Amino acid sequence: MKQYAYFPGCSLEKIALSYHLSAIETTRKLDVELKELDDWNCCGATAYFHVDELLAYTLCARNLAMAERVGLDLVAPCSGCYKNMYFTSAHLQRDPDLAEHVNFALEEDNLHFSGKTAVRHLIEVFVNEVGLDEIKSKVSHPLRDLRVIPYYGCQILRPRKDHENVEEPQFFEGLLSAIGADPVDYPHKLRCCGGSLIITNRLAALSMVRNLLQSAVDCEAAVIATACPMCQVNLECYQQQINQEFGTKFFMPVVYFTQLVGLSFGIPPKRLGIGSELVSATPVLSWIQKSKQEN
Amino acid sequence: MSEQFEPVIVGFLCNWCSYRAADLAGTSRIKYAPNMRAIRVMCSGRVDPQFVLKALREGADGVMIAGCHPGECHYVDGNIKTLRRFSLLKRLLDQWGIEPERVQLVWASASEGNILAAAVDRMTEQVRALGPLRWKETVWGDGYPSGNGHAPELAPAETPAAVEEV
Amino acid sequence: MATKPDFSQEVSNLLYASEGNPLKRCIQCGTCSGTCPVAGFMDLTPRRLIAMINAGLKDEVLASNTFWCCASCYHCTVRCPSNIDIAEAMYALKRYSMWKNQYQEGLIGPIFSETFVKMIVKSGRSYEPVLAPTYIFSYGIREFFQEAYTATNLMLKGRLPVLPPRIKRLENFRRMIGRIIPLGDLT
Amino acid sequence: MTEKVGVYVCHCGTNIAKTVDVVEVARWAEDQPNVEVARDNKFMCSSLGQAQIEEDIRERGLTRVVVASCSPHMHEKTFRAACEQAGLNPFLFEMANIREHDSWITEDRAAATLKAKALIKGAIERVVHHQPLEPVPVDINPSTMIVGGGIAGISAALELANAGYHVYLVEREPSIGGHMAQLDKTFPTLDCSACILTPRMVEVGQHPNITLLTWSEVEAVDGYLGNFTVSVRKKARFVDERYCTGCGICIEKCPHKVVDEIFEAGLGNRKVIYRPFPQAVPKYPVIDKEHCVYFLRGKCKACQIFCPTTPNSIDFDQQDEMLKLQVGNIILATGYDLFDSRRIPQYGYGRLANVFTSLEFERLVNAAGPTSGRIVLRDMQTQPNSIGIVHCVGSRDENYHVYCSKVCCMYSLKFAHLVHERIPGAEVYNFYIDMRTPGKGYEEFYHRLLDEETHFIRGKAAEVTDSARLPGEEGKLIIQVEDTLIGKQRRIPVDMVILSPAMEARYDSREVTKLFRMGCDFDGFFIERHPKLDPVATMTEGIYIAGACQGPKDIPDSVAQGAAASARVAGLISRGTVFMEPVRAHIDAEACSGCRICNSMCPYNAIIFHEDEKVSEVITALCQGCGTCVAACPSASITGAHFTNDQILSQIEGILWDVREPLAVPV
Repeated sequence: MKQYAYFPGCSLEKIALSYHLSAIETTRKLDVELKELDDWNCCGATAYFHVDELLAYTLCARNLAMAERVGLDLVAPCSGCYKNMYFTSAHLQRDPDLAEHVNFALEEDNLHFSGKTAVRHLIEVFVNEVGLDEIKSKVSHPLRDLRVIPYYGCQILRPRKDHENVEEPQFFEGLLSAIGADPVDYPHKLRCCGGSLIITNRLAALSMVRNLLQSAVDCEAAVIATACPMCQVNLECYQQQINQEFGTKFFMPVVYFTQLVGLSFGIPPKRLGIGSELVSATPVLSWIQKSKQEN
Repeated sequence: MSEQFEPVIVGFLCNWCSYRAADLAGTSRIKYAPNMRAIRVMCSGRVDPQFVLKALREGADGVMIAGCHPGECHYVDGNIKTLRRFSLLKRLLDQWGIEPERVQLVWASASEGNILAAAVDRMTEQVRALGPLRWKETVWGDGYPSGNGHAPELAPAETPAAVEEV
Repeated sequence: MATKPDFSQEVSNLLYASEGNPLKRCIQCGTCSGTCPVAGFMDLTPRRLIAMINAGLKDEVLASNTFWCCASCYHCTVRCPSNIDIAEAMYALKRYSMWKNQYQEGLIGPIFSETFVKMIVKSGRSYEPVLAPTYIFSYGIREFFQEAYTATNLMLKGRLPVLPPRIKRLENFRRMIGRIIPLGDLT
Repeated sequence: MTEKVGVYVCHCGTNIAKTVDVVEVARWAEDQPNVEVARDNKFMCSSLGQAQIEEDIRERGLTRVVVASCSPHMHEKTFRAACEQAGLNPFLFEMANIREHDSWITEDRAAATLKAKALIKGAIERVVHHQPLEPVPVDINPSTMIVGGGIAGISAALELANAGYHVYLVEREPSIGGHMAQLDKTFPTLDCSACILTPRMVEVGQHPNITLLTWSEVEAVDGYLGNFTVSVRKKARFVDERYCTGCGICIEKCPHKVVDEIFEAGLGNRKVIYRPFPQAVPKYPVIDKEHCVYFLRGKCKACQIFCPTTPNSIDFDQQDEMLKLQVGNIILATGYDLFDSRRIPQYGYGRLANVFTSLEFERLVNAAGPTSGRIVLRDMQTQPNSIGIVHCVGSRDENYHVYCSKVCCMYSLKFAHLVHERIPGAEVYNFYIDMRTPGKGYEEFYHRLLDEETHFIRGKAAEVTDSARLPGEEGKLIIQVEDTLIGKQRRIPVDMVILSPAMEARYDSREVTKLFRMGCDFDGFFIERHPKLDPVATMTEGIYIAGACQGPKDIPDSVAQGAAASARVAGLISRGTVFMEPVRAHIDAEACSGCRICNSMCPYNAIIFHEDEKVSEVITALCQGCGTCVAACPSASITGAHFTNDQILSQIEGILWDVREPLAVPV
């Protein structure tokens, strides 16, 4: 059984609880154990970098150091957390002075960063660590003909530089096909949802989400799959506000990829946290029922 | 300047890249430490380890070997051979307690006057920090009977006489 | 360097770990601004902002909302043909303007960031309800109700925390932070 | 040994004298052992300075000369000549570089003066060990090989052939012509590419002094300036050139078509037995073995059946032929590849049907192309009414190529013009970072396009998408860009997008440099001997470069370089023999232990081993004088002429004259 140091991140505790639940459920099915990192702290989100870069690195480093202590690779389901951890680790390894400074601070919590643990995004664990074949083999209820948008968002891939993969990735599509769904060729799959702006620059964020939803509707997608709580909250919870702002009539369910994987594994919707969304994902469910009858 | 220790560095520059780089540094009036004294060789591959030892023993505080970038050698891959020899030489010098900063390998293409100049400045500062290399004390000091010590074996062309005279 | 660093230098100095090229390397091609999903809401496009930084127009730059609009999606960074880490530069500007306490009137960003940081220093975790006051009052009445409505729905779905979470080794955590920045002005 | 050394210290006006106390240095030099006379002089390189040297050689019987002035790369030749004038072997001369390496790099007069002394002392100590040497004469084989039959290679070949020298022109493709043959019009004069190229191709095909080897590739190169031996593989054409009249009936009758990825850039088809294009030179067709039904399934033979010649020209059993060519010089004109636009996914090439590359567009507008000159969308019928031309695709971009490809701006302008010409009223947008039009008549051409009301948007296109957001975008390709002159993000809907990709080095340029023992830069372009003063020679004697293989270039530049390279070669041929620096290695058979370490060291395989006597020997003609073997020889039995151990060792002693006393404190 593969083990990982699991860093849920603040939003998965409540607002994105369903992501947490579905992540645990599905990984268990795949023989992967997500051991929650003891006493983890907030990664600093984007706000921290606004105030003090060094401090932001220190916050991430604390989590990394704790993962090192338990000797496991660190997995973050939230793209924001992932990006912060991944690049903190990268920077600290490249820049010994920075590492020294940060470690000086970590001493206060009897921790030390040496860069031993790798940082992975949850979806990486599914696609690269477990592998699509393994996932296929577990699928009992393929989400046949379900038109799903693989919404990558920004920080899963960026700011990495290997262009072919950063501008035209395919792994999310691959995952969706593996569970029998029909990935939509969505032109904005890499466009930012404006998550970090929703509070500080509401109108900008809303109109960004609106563009995304509009083109999702144009692509006749049934549902958007995300791999980041920020994206999910932004795309889903604010739909009704967007409708009021722009007089649109969006009703586009947005779920976590783990929830879809879970459904394809035949895990009961409730245990995947389905039902807690503001835009009901029932269409997805009904599809499942349909494919159930077919089997 | 009489106060401050001015290290003397012997530079072996290859005719095609690094010597021209040094020329370029001059023509573009880049100011850098005058401590490096250049000897022109056709290829950094010509630099026989004994040249380096000789220079150090004759009172140089450091030696810089400079050649074309790997893959750009005028003689196909002479600089790769230099690289191999260099790493062996380093090991030897290390055994003799000579600090690694004192013998450096630098790649500078004919268009990289600035890079060469910077390298000389950097090396000068490093060696200045180390202070003078006292060959006698460092290498012969710890009781090697001069004449049949390490160096003659390792630098074949050196006759014991040449060693005596140090 | 004896002479006082120019503005562009100052900004670059606030980029501790970015591997990108210095802003001086900008060729003004506009790829960043053409790519930026928020460009429409910025008073200056990122490219223009960089030009102004390089021109040393400090006050004009700090008066701009551009860098507070940045959603840090890094699309510009990835595409920049001069390999400038533009998104990080935007962070640097945010830091600079908060440090100098000089930014456009009525922006929520700075206050929000400040509160957010304070909150984390306090508890080690983030907690939405604490944040609300920082911005909710700057909203118009309509937005206010929309927000409230969303919040209520989330509450009903059990998606909003009731009690603020906090980490266990909070004391160490605080002291750790204390080694990086003076806590005085934060707690 | 005692030698009479003359030391001459140059002021170089104030260039040296400003920071080096020249007079003091000369006075000091006078007192050095072996020094017969030391003088300072305002300009040593002046005729007066040289005369001084000659006089002293004659009057004072100097046996060695040291000049302390600029870099040997500057004036070594000059002073060697002076010595020779006075009857002193030119290799008994040595130079001390006290300008580039000393007076120009510091303002510290004391330090500069000290360094000057050291460098001069080094030169003195070295020069007394110099040996008189004679330059190595090399005979030049009068025939030349030119690799690459594009416009650069063609020009080079014709220049030499018309000068009366024999040329082997080797081309990888079935026909010469290169990229130029694919183009429609040429900027800025807009004369048709084929019209100006074809006559030259024909001339090459018919020229008595040119042996044309198409469908052939160089596989090995041995030898050196004057005497190269080149092995060329002449790939089987399956058409016997002795009998084929090029009537083309076989092509007509061949029942099978395939997409022509090379010449038609994938937009058109060709038969399986084919000629890349009607005016191909030579006229003989080639059978594409991969797709030929006969080779695949053993039947068909239509070409053979219908071939009217006797004996029949189609020969399915033809084998590759290996040729060995003896040539004196080689000119490389291997051209360029077009950057693969798929590497920039956000421009949608390969994903969005109506995104085209420049080469595809050239074929589209070409009257002889698949659409006989009609500009149409990928469906091959709809005519676009708005076209966006994206500059700098893969150029000026650190993620791909840092350099500017030089020609894209101009051909993009040409495209814009052609669209205006073929589709009146069409909207054409050019998305550029900087409009670069240096060249005769180029800027004028730009003005012409401005008059034609082309839209110029200053900004690098950020992305091309087909997802409509605003009214008027449905069914279009939208180019998202910042119009940097306005400072606003804009979305420009167009029917067709043309990408102007970078010119990049051939995918195999690195292998080629290994094959010909020369260098290529980081981008894979061949390195010239001097970027300004010797742009067509390479660091390897006898190998020259011309055209886009040296860097992005347009047609006039390529032609000029082709001719220039030929002129260099012709010069050598007409001289018959050249003299090369006698800097060569020599093995003392007595001392050689036969360990063979040097054999593997030599990058030119110039060292052979005599099994019988168990000793190695250097083939002087092959040796390039790098000295790697000298440094490697454990029995010190190899001498590198003019860079001998004792020369260098004594130079080391000299250069350290001031610190040699172990306890001496630095001045």
